[in-house]
Amino acid sequence: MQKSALNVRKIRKDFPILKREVMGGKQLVYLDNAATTQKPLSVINAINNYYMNYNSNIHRAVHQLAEEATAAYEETRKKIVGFINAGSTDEIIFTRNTTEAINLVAYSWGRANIKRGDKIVITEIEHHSNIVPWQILTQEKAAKLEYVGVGDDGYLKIDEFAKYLDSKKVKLVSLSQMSNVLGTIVPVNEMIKMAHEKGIPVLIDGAQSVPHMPVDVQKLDCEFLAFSAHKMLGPTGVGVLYVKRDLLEKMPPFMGGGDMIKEVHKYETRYNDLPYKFEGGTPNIADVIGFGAAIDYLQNIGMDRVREHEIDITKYALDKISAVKGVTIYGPANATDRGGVISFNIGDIHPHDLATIMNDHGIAIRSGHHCAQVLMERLDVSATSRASFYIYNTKEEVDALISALAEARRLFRI
Amino acid sequence: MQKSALNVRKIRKDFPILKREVMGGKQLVYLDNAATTQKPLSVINAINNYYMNYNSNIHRAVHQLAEEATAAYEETRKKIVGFINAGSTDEIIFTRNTTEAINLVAYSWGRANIKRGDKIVITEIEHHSNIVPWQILTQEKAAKLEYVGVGDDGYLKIDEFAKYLDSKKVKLVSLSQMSNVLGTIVPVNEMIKMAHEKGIPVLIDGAQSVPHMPVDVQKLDCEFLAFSAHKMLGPTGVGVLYVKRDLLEKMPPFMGGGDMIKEVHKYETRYNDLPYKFEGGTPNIADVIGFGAAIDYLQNIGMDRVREHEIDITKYALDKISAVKGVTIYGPANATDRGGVISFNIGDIHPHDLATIMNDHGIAIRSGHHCAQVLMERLDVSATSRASFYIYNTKEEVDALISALAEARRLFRI
Amino acid sequence: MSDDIYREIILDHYRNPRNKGKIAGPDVSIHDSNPLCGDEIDIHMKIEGDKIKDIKFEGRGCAISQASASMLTEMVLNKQLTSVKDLTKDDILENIGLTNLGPARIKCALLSLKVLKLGMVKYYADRDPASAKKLQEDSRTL
Amino acid sequence: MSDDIYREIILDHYRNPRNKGKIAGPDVSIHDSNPLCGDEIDIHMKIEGDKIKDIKFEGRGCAISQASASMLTEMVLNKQLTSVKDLTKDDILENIGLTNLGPARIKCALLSLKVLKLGMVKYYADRDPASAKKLQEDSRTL
Ligand SMILES: Cc1ncc(COP(=O)(O)O)c(C=O)c1O
Ligand SMILES: Cc1ncc(COP(=O)(O)O)c(C=O)c1O
Repeated sequence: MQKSALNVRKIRKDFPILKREVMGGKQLVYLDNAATTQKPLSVINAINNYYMNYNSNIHRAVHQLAEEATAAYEETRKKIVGFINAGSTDEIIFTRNTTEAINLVAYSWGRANIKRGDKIVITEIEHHSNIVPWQILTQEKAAKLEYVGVGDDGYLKIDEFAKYLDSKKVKLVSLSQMSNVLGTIVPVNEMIKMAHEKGIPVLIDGAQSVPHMPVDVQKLDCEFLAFSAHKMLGPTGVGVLYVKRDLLEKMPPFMGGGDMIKEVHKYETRYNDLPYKFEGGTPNIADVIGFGAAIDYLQNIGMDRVREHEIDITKYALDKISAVKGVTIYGPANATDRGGVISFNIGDIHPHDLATIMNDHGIAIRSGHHCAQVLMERLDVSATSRASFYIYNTKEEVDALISALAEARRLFRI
Repeated sequence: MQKSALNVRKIRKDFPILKREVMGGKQLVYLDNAATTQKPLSVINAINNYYMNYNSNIHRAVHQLAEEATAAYEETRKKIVGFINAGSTDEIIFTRNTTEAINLVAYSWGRANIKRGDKIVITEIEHHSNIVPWQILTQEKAAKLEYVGVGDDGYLKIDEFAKYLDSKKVKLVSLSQMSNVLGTIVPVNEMIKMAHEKGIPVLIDGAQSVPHMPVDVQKLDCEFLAFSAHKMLGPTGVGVLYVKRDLLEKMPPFMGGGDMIKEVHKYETRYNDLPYKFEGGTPNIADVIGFGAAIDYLQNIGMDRVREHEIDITKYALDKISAVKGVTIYGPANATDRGGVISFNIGDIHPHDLATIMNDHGIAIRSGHHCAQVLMERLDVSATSRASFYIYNTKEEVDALISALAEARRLFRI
Repeated sequence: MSDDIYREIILDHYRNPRNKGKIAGPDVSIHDSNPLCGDEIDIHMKIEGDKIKDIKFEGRGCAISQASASMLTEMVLNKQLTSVKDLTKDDILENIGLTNLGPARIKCALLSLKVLKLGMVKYYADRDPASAKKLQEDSRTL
Repeated sequence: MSDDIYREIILDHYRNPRNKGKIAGPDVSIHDSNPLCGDEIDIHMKIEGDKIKDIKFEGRGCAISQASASMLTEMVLNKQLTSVKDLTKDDILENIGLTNLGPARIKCALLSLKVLKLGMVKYYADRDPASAKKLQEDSRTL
């Protein structure tokens, strides 16, 4: 069956903010989706409805509001199981964001399993959230961090990865599935297989991949997957950590407190069943429920079609931007090998200056190091400009970006 | 100037959920406020407005949405400075909840400062969130946890506290300012002075106190204060940790990732200025902004008046409940020594059964161990029923509770 | 609704539990608690030739959890493990006559079944690992 | 708005920065960066009898931060520290002629002043702790 392209016009109607005017009357063109996406009305309404009608703390009370809130909260967990094809709800832990999810692994699994002299392998394209927790852990344990390099073409050096894996000292591989700067889609399938051949567990940073393409944890067979709701139509304040159950069962708790315990005595505590053992304190109930509506929205569209739309618009944008005089584009040339993220520079215009000029035209792009300073050093730039797309972006918006780039060149006299 | 009592009728109009009917037509009587409070429209609208009009990631972009979102997010930090009279915004860290705030101290300050043989002093009335993090820390460090006892009258044994402080080994005192079970208001002012005389820093668990009475960190002079937005009209998913700046400056980071760094290189990182060093990853932007509206709402009423209203309704409820045959009430007899929290039991009716019967009448109370199992062991009960009040509760609602209690006695034939 | 729950028989089992106590030299002893409410149940069993020759429980908690435990012990005493192994949620709820509980209170009603299943997991661990595994899975759904 | 920002003089200082480079044997060297955007500035100074005898900067970043640093070095060269100490945010923004920047871009314009203040903190640390403290406070507000 032939799937039809996204009805972007119709989708845009679901996102109230897209009607917004900025800078005194300019139509908003939102191209900062890799940082955070906008939210459809169904998500905003789910949060609203919770507070208007059944706000309550969960899990521990028998009154009706608590039962309704608990059911809705747990319903999102079930939706996530379906969305990423996890084995069971026991494997889904709610965190604040991707960053907390990775830190949870570093604190809980990491401190129990990483010893002096061990190695953790990451890559040069990682976001700070997939670097700093491992720096802290390896410093504490006198272990070592290794970086797989990235080629000038934007692809990881898989041979370098293979070489690192030869060391018996490697105890963890932690990889972004999609670069938030280069857009590069990393061949994690293959890399996970390579790591597993050596018995090494793999964490996938899915902050950029899970929102933009189908991701199936059982097919991938990764041990850990982390991602953020706010980058996939959901509210701020919710992240997910998936962990394979056999690993999770052996992990010590992270945050101690209410809800993660079964019995507390003065000097000893029995921890709760999975996944609650890892969710200490009152959770972000409203936003987890809101996230459920975001998953429904994406499921309704279908992640294959999300991906197709992004390939289409990215191809168009790559063509147009690369035709601008003085432009350097970073990352793979082929749109099918990358997500909807395009980083670039023009002449000696600094990205912040470019973003300010874009903003004059109502265009929201991001500029800076994108929390990827190791990659910036590798590219030998201090910053890039970045346009990133989602289901509601149109080719007309790309055209608006292109005209504004001409205006920037005029202002900077290049 | 004589302050007028709260206009509860008017306040109730601001809380849409209070019009809700439950259990097939029963008017909701919400008496589970110590677990989480309801939210006024202004809070719900602030969240809504953010997503409808200026949702964006913060701190790192120059486009207009990002500037608006950043300003609104940081505005809440300023409001909190005013609300608890902190020294500066550098001292205010946003977390998910009280639990995460206390864990942050245990992981960051605790691991750097607690050594083998050291002692941490807490009390028998603590919530699991102020027990389990210290159990984990003291177990890891081979340090010791000491519990200040609570008398049968519901007051802490201050002489026991003084005795513990005599040991040079005590490195931290961590105290709830108000018990979520007994309601006891703890004389933290005096206890902080006692600890400071020995040079010992003090953490105050303000989860129950900050929402219900004026709290001034400079007057208290505590080193740490933790509390949760959702217990004070704010959204779920936001907590606050206040730390005195001189301590905070020396604390190592907790969560590594985006936003908490200044410069990341492959093998070393310079951390960000305060307070950002402690806020890794995309924050819960929408809910922090929503929390700002909650603080405005409370400031508008005035915390003195909140407290007065609660003394008034608690006194009324204590009188009425203690007149029910077979009732045991836990905690101080004097309403001015306690918050608006009343825990009790009736005959051999188990609290869960009682809560189920209350629910039949539309009355939401909590039952169980209230995340305070150490206190339950001390009281020699497995659970209690708990009614807890806030600004929108009325004496008529207390009366409804009392009639339902009669019905419970009938059902259980006592 | 509460009128349907707190019937005479439930209150009777709550106030006069059957088979409450310990067993000298049990073949299996097992403890679990409901994290949601703190209800606790211990089950002790004597097993002979795959038959539950004796069963006793200890516990504290609400009328539903304690009455349900009491009724469960009556239900399985002198039964073959093979017949007890497959007891379902619905079997229990029907046995105690509470089929319209909300999700939180259902946990109370099923706690003793969960503990019983975990006890059989322990018993079967070496004897019949496949059954142990299945029972472990079962117990997760309660 | 961008027309007002990216005037000839800003672009000139951006492309032809004054006082850019190192100093042999500086009395103070100091580095800081803007966490929001990664802009970096190093300032090196020779100080004689409370006077800035030489000042050079290194850095990378946007036109605003680099032009502002260039203009700042011109502004303070050969000045007494006492007169430089109290430079405010507004002094800088007026000096570079950018008084209507948004909050994020203001940070760019003020980064070099922040670094200069931190340099003076270092210089005053032993000589005049009270001034050092005040400058430290000042730098926090930039
Ligand atoms: C005294 C006390 N401390 C800590 C907490 C934990 O708060 P949270 O669940 O918001 O982390 C609570 C709330 O239940 C409490 O009452
Ligand atoms: C690849 C990648 N990893 C991790 C993160 C961190 O996500 P969050 O800020 O939601 O924790 C991001 C988002 O910026 C990202 O793009």
